[in-house]
This record gives sequence, structure tokens and C-alpha cells, in this order.
Amino acid sequence: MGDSGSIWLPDAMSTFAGEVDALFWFVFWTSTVLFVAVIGVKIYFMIRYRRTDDTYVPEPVHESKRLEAAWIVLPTILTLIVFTWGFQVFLRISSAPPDSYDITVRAQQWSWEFEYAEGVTSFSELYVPVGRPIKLMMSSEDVLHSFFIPAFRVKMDIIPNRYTSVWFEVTEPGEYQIYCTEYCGTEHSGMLAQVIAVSEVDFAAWLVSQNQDLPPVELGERLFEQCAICHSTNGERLVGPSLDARFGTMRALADGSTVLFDEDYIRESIVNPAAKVAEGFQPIMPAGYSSMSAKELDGLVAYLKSLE
Amino acid sequence: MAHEHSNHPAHLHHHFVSSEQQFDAAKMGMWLFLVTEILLFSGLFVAYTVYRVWHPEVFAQSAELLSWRMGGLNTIVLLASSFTVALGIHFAQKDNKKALVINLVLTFLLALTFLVVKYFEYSSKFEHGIFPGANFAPHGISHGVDYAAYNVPFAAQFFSIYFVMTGIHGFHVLVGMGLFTWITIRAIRGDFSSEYYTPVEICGLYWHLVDIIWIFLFPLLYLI
Amino acid sequence: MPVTGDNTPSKVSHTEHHITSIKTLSIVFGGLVFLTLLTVGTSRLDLGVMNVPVALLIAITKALLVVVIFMALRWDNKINAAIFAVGVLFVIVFISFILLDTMYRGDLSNTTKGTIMEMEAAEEALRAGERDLPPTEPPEPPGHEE
Amino acid sequence: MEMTEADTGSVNYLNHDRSIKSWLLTLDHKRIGIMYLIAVSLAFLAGGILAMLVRVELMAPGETIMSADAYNQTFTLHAVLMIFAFIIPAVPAVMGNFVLPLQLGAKDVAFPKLNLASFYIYLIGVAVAMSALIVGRVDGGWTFYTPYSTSIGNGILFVSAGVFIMGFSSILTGLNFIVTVHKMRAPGLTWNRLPLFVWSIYSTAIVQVLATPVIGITVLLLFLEKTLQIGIFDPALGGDPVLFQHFFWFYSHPAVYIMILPAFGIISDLMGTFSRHQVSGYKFVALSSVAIAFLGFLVWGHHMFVSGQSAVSSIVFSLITYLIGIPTGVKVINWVSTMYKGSVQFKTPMLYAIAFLFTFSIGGFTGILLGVLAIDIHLHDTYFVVAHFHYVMMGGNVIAALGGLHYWWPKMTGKMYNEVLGKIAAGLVFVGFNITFFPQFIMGAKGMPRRYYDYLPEFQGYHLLSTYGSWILGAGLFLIAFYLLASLFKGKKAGLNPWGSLTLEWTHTTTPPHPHNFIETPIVTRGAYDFHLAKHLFEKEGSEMSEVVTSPK
Ligand code: HEA
Ligand code: HEA
Ligand code: HEC
Ligand code: CUA
Ligand SMILES: [Cu+2]
Repeated sequence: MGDSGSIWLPDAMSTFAGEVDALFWFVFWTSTVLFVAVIGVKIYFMIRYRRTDDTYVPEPVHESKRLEAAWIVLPTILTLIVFTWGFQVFLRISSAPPDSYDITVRAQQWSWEFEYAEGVTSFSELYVPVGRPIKLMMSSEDVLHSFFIPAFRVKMDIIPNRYTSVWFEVTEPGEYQIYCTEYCGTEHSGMLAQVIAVSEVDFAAWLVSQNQDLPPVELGERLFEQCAICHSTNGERLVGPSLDARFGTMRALADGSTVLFDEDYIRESIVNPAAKVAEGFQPIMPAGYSSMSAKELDGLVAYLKSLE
Repeated sequence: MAHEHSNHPAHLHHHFVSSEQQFDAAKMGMWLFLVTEILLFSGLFVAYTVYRVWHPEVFAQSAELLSWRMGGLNTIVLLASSFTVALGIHFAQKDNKKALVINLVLTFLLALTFLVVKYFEYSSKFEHGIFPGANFAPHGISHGVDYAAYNVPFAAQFFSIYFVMTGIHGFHVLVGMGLFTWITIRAIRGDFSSEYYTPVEICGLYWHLVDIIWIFLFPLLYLI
Repeated sequence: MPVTGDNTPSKVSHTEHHITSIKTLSIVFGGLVFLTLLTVGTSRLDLGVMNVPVALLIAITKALLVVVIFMALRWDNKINAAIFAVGVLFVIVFISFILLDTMYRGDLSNTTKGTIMEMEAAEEALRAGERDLPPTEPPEPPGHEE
Repeated sequence: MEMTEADTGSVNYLNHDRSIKSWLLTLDHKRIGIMYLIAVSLAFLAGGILAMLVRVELMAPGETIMSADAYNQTFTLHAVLMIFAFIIPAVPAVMGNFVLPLQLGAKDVAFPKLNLASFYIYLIGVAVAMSALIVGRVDGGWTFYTPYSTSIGNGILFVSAGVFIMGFSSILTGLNFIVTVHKMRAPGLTWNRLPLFVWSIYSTAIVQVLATPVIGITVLLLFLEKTLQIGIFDPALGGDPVLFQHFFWFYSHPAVYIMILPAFGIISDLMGTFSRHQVSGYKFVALSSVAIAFLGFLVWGHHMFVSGQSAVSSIVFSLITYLIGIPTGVKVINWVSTMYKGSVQFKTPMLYAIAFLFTFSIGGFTGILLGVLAIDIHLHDTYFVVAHFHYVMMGGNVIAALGGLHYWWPKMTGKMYNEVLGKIAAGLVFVGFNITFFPQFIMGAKGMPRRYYDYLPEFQGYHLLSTYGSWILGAGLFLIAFYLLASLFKGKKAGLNPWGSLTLEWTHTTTPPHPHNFIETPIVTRGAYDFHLAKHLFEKEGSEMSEVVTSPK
């Protein structure tokens, strides 16, 4: 992303990111001042009262109750300020405005699927219009995930069997990184995606372009983005087997038998991946793709077939 | 046991100054242990409370499948065993060895009764496919109750909690029976007197706690 | 000589242990049995919202009887009573702080109150037009007591 | 008391019986402490080596030395070892065991057999947890969030059983110490005269007793969830995964105070001794430990701000989280002001105490930052959190424990280590530690998520720096291990009281201590840090200061 930002925080690209940052800097600087004061005094005492005479036994100092009380009262006041401020910003970040544009997010090991109100879906790239509140309704097919966009200062866990959501309003067009921040298995660190923030006009145009009936191969190529985390198309071995130049060959299975890599086998592999497990691989391909439509399956088959 | 002082009684460990100190220490240790037991069970009570608050009807309905007669009987049995333990300590303090032994044996038998009743309860549940967790599949009809009708969402949670709670409680009863066997043997051997009966008191405390846990399990699982 | 530790030699003298009389024990046992019958009895009646509180109240009374008399906490060292109280206190903390979450889950729009399972079941029920399905009740409104 | 050969001063707990059996079956709290020391050091070594592997893997994006699966298991095992096998038992079981009865003027802990039992239970627990390595993969971090943790192989069963067993050991240790502090104090040792180390171990023990049973039931339910699918936590069965997090953190947040409170105690003792001055605000420092122990139970939800828990509970947890900063701050400030008008000596243990003030404060302040709701949303599960907890655990607990180890080493072994090497190593540890973990704050704030095998190239600079730092840190730690072991063979004989301390383990017994601790039960007449009442001690030659003649009169 190569963002500049400050030394500490990435550029603030959502409407409320600035508020979070202001709070961050307030706590950061108050802490720094307190810390420097404590350590400064410590170093001063270390030098001033270092031992010079080994037999010297200092007398106790009279302890001031008032000082002791000050150390209790002052931090209490400070922390109460921070608390009030912190939870107000928190409430603002956590409640989406009513007029937001809703996008459905489906997370599964280890890919993201974004579904837009217009029936369009995209994988690994979340298109959003700038200047409009976006609300993501998120759910998980398998284990916990977490949706994190540092530039927007948003994060929310995604829980199976429950919807959670985040909202944000992007301030400038650009590409922003999405991470999964809840551990979810082998490729947790590969569960990445991009926000592509574009103007309202471009967004509308993009939606229209997506809605057209794509030829099967292109549809398949688009759908395959979600498979690419585990399957390469250049022979490289990832979590799953590479899928290029496979069509029509015989495949060895884990149980010792072989099977012809044809349309049926591809379909079966997607819809019921555990049925025939390729040799040398773990049966960890998610079962969640079984809900694909016939059209989508055709697309994928056509695409894989095209990879001669 | 090595004795450095001839005036030390036999039961006194060398690092204690007096019997009194040793007794107090043991008792305090036991109370602390009881607190850990309470917190252990608290996790299950939390799970129970949470799911009950979420699904009160399911819980109330599922409780109907548990036999309050058996649960009630077991409550009385455990209360009686608490009573006999308390009597046992009373007699130990009075140097009445025979009565002590009788009460300890009674306690043991009552604990056994409890487990036998529990066994019948469990098997009548298993018979109808009421298992903890994924195997939960109620079926069959008995006493005019159609078990299948109780197969509703979250009923499995109720029975999981029921089995885990009563299972862990039952395990404690089993441990208690072991303890009482040991204590009874020592009592017969004549180890205890009004001067020294710490183990009886300690096991008694444990047993009362097992009773208290049941005092809560009974209404929560069987009645409401 | 300053003498303050709990095991100071001056304390070696044997202090008498309290002996609970058989009569007291019997009365308490009788009371416990009575309360058991009472709780069974009240649970047979329909007290509505009072069902749970009554049952709990009786259980607490019974537990207290056991703790105070059978376990002789009444005559015991105060520190043991304190230990027990702290244990109970933290159970209450555990339960109440968790309820603070589970009872109010979904109080902001960033989490749904109910699970997807429940929502789908409710939807289906609505579609089927059935009223008396087994209780797949919609999520609790906040503040709903047991 | 009858005088035997054991009272001649040359006989001590190490040499009065040298047979292996006399060690393995010992009921002596000192020997049990030493056995714990060996065990937890090995756990630390193993965990540390795994950490080094983690750091090497992260030197560059993509695969460096291991696969993603191997990495995920490595950091999980690193954390499990460090938390359950090392840091939880470390200070209480090692120094608490060795020092506590001595500081109380007691002959032993209240329940010596239980003490030995808890050592073996600990070993069994570690063995069971580690056997997961053979059985199957365990990944996902030390938090074992469901449903991921129940979706992996059966290794998790062993880890949860192991944690359950280790928990038992921790409970028994805590229980033992509470009773010991209440019942075994020497005459004259009032609560106000207790060394602050005792206060802190006492508070720790309260947390151990109250919190540990809950991790027990949590891992038990996890176990049943995996074996019987009881559906309490598993969403696929209608369970609630967030509930698991509540259960886990109800223990694991208080557990962080099991880790840090004993460290506080060590620092108090070191500050007092090496400033030769009353620890300022004694009562505040003592009672704040208890306050922290109790408040620590009310904040666990700050680990769950983005978990989907209700906003009401987030707000309550956040508020109480800050409150913990206050008693902690009271301590920090009192430690600093202990030096005021004192006579400060910079021996190796004191260097650790001073380093501690620096690193722990950074860890603490960043904890406060994480407690701020709106900020935690951004920082949660990033390297900022990783840096925070290493600053408090490694920079707090471990650095304090190293200080304590150096401080009590002469007492434990009767030998002095090499002071020059000691100072060099302390410097290496301090510098290496900061280089390792400070960059992690920055990359975390910039968005680098934790538990990431692979990362975007923009973070490589920070990761590199961190890895280099870890080498310096590792070098320092190995140097310590080297010269401490060397001192056993070549070290100068330690005097009775080389630091000029006033607590009973230094003033009233031999070095190393007598098998029964004290020849005569000490009678305490002043507080643990009333140096001005003990001026006469400091007129004598430094290392022979002791109030009781320890050889037969
Ligand atoms: C006590 C706790 C503790 C300690 C001390 C450490 C110590 C270290 N940790 Fe660890 N760490 C954790 C607890 C700890 N860690 C936890 C809980 C996690 C979270 C895991 C999760 O996500 O679930 C974690 C995660 C974690 C990560 C993040 C992994 C990720 O998210 O992907 C990293 C990365 O840099 C790391 C590095 C280190 C390093 C370099 C050290 C170094 O400080 C280690 C230095 C030690 C040595 C080199 C050993 C030398 C020892 C000897 C020679 C023995 C001598 C004996 C004596 C002196 C007595 N740790
Ligand atoms: C020894 C262990 C230890 C200790 C002592 C602490 C201490 C604190 N911790 Fe930390 N923490 C961990 C170990 C520890 N923590 C671990 C292991 C994790 C991560 C677990 C995981 O996810 O794997 C974690 C995570 C963690 C989080 C969750 C982050 C996240 O996942 O999003 C939070 C949030 O509130 C937090 C807060 C705090 C606070 C407020 C303190 C306070 O106690 C600190 C108090 C100290 C000070 C504040 C400094 C001194 C004070 C002064 C000089 C006075 C002036 C101060 C003020 C006015 C504020 N910690
Ligand atoms: C989580 C990783 C993962 C994802 C995501 C994934 N797969 Fe797989 N896939 C695997 C693994 C591992 C195997 C080998 C084991 C097996 O056969 O089940 C596999 C096997 C296959 C096979 C059989 C290959 C052979 O050589 O026998 C096909 C075809 C396939 N996947 C297609 C897909 C498609 C299409 C998608 C996306 C819609 C997809 N996969 C997504 C992991 C994944
Ligand atoms: Cu999905 Cu991590
Ligand atoms: Cu915490």
C-alpha cells in the first residue's frame, strides 16, 4: 500500500478515522508525558542518591498523605476523561447511519465474498462508492474471522451463525487493504482483500458492467478468484493442487484409485470436495461452495477446461 | 514420623507449633479448596443461566422430562447424608467411636443410594435417545410422554448442561465415597478422638459442599 | 516481646472446639427436608414470574442452613467465613457480568440479537403460517428477566 | 531444640542429604523451589527457542524456514509453554516456594506434602500437554477460540487436559501459600511488617485460587465439546462461541495478574534493599496488590471489544480497565520515590528493577491505550497487542524474575555469580528486549495483524529489526544461564547477607539456609524495610551482617 501516514498510524481514510486518531494521540501524548516524568525522576534519583558511603543508613522520609492522594486522584480524573471520550467515539463507530448502502460479506476459510444489493458478487475486491456510508453485513461459513481495514480504523469479528457488521464512509478514492485478524487456520495470513473505493458514478458503472451476462469462461475466471488462495493456475503447489493443464488427465486419489479429471469430477470436487480426495493433500477444501448455482458451476468448469 | 519433641502429639507435624495451629491450617485450606470447587461449578451455572435466559420456554419444557420424584428423593438422600456426617463429627468430638463409625458407614451407604438412583435416571434417559451433545435424538413413548416432541432447538443444550452438571456432581459423590471409606477405616482403627479428628471434619466439609451443589441443581434442573 | 503472628506460642493452649448438639442438627435436618418438600410443592403451583425466584430463595435458605450449622461456619474462625463469602461473591460477578453481555447482545446495530438459525426458523414459521411451533422464539428483548 | 550436626552452620539444605531420592521425595519447600526452578527454566528455554524460530521465520515475507502450518503450531506452542508451563508457575512456585516461608520465619509451608504433589502434578500437566505434539497438530494460539479449536485434530484434547492438570498444580500452590501466610508467621511478624514480596505472593495466591478453577471448567467443556459435541460453544450446534471467550478470559485476564503481582513483590524488595530505605507508601503498595487482584476479575471483557459482545458490557469493562491503572500507578510512583533520599546501589538485581520500571511502564501505558474502546477496535489482534503483552510479561515479569533470581541466587546456592558478566547481561537483555518489541508497537498501529505467517512487504523493516533484537536478547539470556551455572562450580562463596537486606531469609539463617530454615524461631521486632532501626548491622563488614549467630554458641 505504501501509505505514508504518521510514524504510528496509517492514513485516515474514513470519516471517523480522524476522531479515533485524535483520541489515540491524546492518550499517547498524555502517557508519554507521564512516562517521561516518571522515568526522568527515576533517573534523577538514581544519580542524586547513588550510594557513596557503604555504612550510611538513611533515615526514613516523612510521607506526605497529600501526595499519595494526588497520585490517586489525578490519574482517576485523566482516565475518566479518556473513558468518556473513548466510549462516545465507540458508539459512533458502532452504529451505522440508517441511510447506509448495504453489502453482504461472506467469510470462509480463507476467502472473502462480497454481495451487493443488485445481485452482483465480487471476490477479494470490495468495490465501494466514496462519500456514502457503507454497511457490511457479515457472516461466516465455518470458523471465526475478523474484518479489519486499518485505513478506516474498523474491525469486527465475524461469527458463524450470527450476523455482525461494520460501517464506514470512505473519504477518498483509492485501494485499501483488508485483513482477516482472527486466527482461522493455515492460510489465515493469506486471507486478504482490497477495498476499491471509487466515485459514485464509477461505482454505478461497475455494478452495471458486472451485471451483464458474462460468457461462462469469464464468469468462471471471476469466480475462481476465491479459489486462488488454495489453487494456483501455474503449476505451483499451494494448499490444494494446481489446476492448470489438468483437464482430461488421470488424477491419483488418496485412497489409491485414480479418476479422470473431467467435467463431472470438477463438479463433484466443488460440490462435495470430501468425496474424492487428491493424493498428497489434506481434505480441507471448504464444503461451502456446494451452494453455487448451476450457472456458476458451468462457468468454473468452462474456465478450468480452458486452462490447457 | 520424626519427632523432635517428646511433648508433640503423634499427629502433629514438625513444622507446626501446636495442634491448634495445624487444625486451623487444615480447615482453612479446606475452605479455600471448597471455594475452588464452587468456582469450578460456577462455570456450569453460568452456562445454565445464559441459555435459560435465552430460551426460557425450551428449558422449562425440557425440564418436564426429568423426574422430579427421583430428583427429590435424591435430594432427601443427600440431605440425610449431610446430617449423618454432621452427627459423625459430633460423636468424634464426644469420643464416641462406635457412633462415629456407624454414621460414617451410613453416609457411605446414602452416597451409594444416590448414585444408584442416578443410574436409573440416566438409563431411563439413554433409553429414549437423550444423550449429551450431538447424539441427542429423543424418541419413543413412555408413560404417555412422547419424547420426540421434545426434540426442539436448544433442548440439546439443556440436556448437555444437565449431563455435564450432574455428571461432574456424581463424580464428586464418587470421590466422597472413596474419602469416607478411608475415614471409616481410620476411625475403626481408632485414629480419631476429641483431640484429633481433623480428617473427619475436612471430609465432612467436602461432603456438605457436594450437598449444597445438589441443593441448587435440583430446583434448577428438575423443577423450574 | 511483640506477639502478633497467628501461631504465637502463647496461643498453644487448647481452645475448645464448638460441639453442635444433636438437637440442633436434627432440627436443621428437619428444616431442610421441609424446605425440599416446600420447593417441590411450590413448583407444582404456577407462580408465573415468581417460579424461579421462589425456588432460588428456598435453595439459598437451604444452602445457608448447611453452611452455617452443618459446616459450623457460625462458630468457626471468621476468616473461613470471609473465604466462603469471597468465593460466592465471585460467582455472582461471573454470572452477572456475563449476563451483561448475553442479555443485551445486539444492543448496537453491529451485532444481531439472535442467531441465524433462530432467524431462519422464525422466518420459516412465519411463512408456514404456523403459530404453535415448538418455541424457536425470537431473541430476547433486553431486560427480559428469567 | 536439640543441637545436631545440622546446626553447625556448614550443614545446609543442599548438603545434609545428597541422595537423588532425598531430592525427588523431599518435603522441604526450598528443595521443591529448586526443582521448580529447573523445570520452569527448561520450559522457558524451550519456549524461547520456539520464539527465536518465530522471529527467524518472520524476517522476510513468505516462507523463510518453515511452512505456514509449522509456523502456526510454533507460535501456539511458544505461547502455551510460556504461559502455562513457565510464567504462571515461575515466580510463585520458584521464589514463592523458596523465599516465602523463610521470609515468614516459618519452618515450612503449611502443607509440605501438597507442595510436593503440586510439583509433580505440574510435571504431569506439562507432559500431557506436550504429548499433543505427537498426537496431532495444535494451532490457533493459546486462546483456543471455538469453533476453530474444536475443528482441528485431537491434539487439542491433550492440551486442554494438560492445562487442566497444570491448573490444579497452580491452585494447590496458591491455597498452600494463603494458609501459610495466615497461619505460619513468626511471632512479631504483623501484617504491617511483612515483606512486600509476601504481600504480593499472597494476592497472587488469591487470584490463583479464585480464577484457576474457571479455566479448569473451560477446558473441560472444550474437551467435551470436541468429544461429545455438547453444543455449548459450537455455533454449528446452536452454541455461542462468544461465551467461550468469556469463560476463557474470566480466567486469563486475572491470570495476567498471577503473572505480574509476584513481579511487583520482587521489585518492592529490590527497591527497598538496594535503596537501603523504607519502601515509600508501604501500606499503599501492600494493599494495592490486593486491590489489583480483585479489580482484575472485573475487566476480562476488554479482550472482546470486537467479538460481538454487547456494547453495555464493553463499556463497563472498559471503565474498570482504567481503574486498574490507578493502584498500579501507586506502586510505580512509590517505587521511584523509595530512592528519594535513599542510598542507591547498582548491583545486578537493582539493574533489573530499574529496567523493570521502564519496560513495565511502557507495557502498562499501552495497556491503558488498548483499554480505550474506540482505539482498541483499531489495535485489537495486531502486533500492538503482541508488543503490549511482551512488554508486561517479558519486560515485566521475566525481567523482575531475573532480578529476583540474581538477588536470591547466593541464598539458594551459596555462591556469588560474576557481577561484571551480570551487568553486561542485564544490559543486553534490556537493549535486546526493547529492540525486539518496540518496533512491534509501530507496525501494529500501522495495521500488521498478529498470528500472521506471511505479511505485506511494507512491514519487513520492522520485522527485521525485531528479529535482530531477539538475537541480542537471546544472547543476554544465554549469557545469564552460562555464568549462573558457572558460579555453581567456580563462584565465590556467598556471605550471610551480601546485599544488606533486612528480611528474615538474610538476617536469621545461614547461607544456604539450614534444612529446617531457622535454628531458633525468629522473633520479629521491626518492619521488613526499617533500615534505620538496624543501623548496627551496617557497621560490620558487608557480607557478614546477620543478627543471629548461626553456629552453635
Ligand atoms: C511469558 C510469556 C512470553 C514470553 C517470555 C515470550 C517471549 C518471546 N516472544 Fe512471545 N508470545 C507469548 C508469550 C511470551 N513470549 C504469547 C502468549 C504469545 C501469543 C501467541 C498467540 O498468538 O496465541 C506470543 C507471541 C509471540 C509472537 C507473535 C507471533 C504471531 O502473532 O504470529 C512473537 C513474534 O515476534 C513472539 C516473540 C517472542 C520473543 C522473541 C520472545 C523472547 O523474549 C524469548 C527470549 C527467550 C529465550 C531466547 C530463551 C533463553 C532462555 C534460556 C537460555 C534459559 C536460561 C534460563 C534462565 C536465565 C533462568 N511471541
Ligand atoms: C503480565 C501480564 C499483563 C499485565 C500486567 C497487563 C496489564 C494490563 N493490560 Fe494487558 N494483556 C496481556 C498481559 C498483561 N496485561 C496479554 C497476555 C494480553 C493479550 C492476550 C492475547 O490476546 O493473546 C493483553 C491484552 C490486553 C488488552 C486487549 C487487547 C486486545 O486484544 O485488543 C487490553 C485492553 O484493554 C489490555 C489492557 C491492560 C491494562 C489496562 C493493564 C494494566 O494492568 C496496566 C497498568 C499499568 C500502568 C497503567 C502503568 C503504570 C501506571 C502509572 C505510572 C500511573 C499513571 C497511569 C495512568 C494515569 C493511566 N491488555
Ligand atoms: C481452503 C482451500 C481451498 C479452496 C478455497 C478451494 N479448494 Fe479446491 N481443493 C483444496 C484441496 C486441499 C484439494 C485437494 C484435496 C481434495 O481433493 O479434496 C482441492 C481439490 C480440488 C479439485 C480437485 C483437484 C485434483 O487435482 O484432484 C478441484 C477441481 C478443486 N479443488 C476446485 C476448486 C474450486 C473451483 C474452488 C473455488 C470455488 C476451490 N477448489 C477452492 C483446497 C481448496
Ligand atoms: Cu479468516 Cu483469519
Ligand atoms: Cu486483560
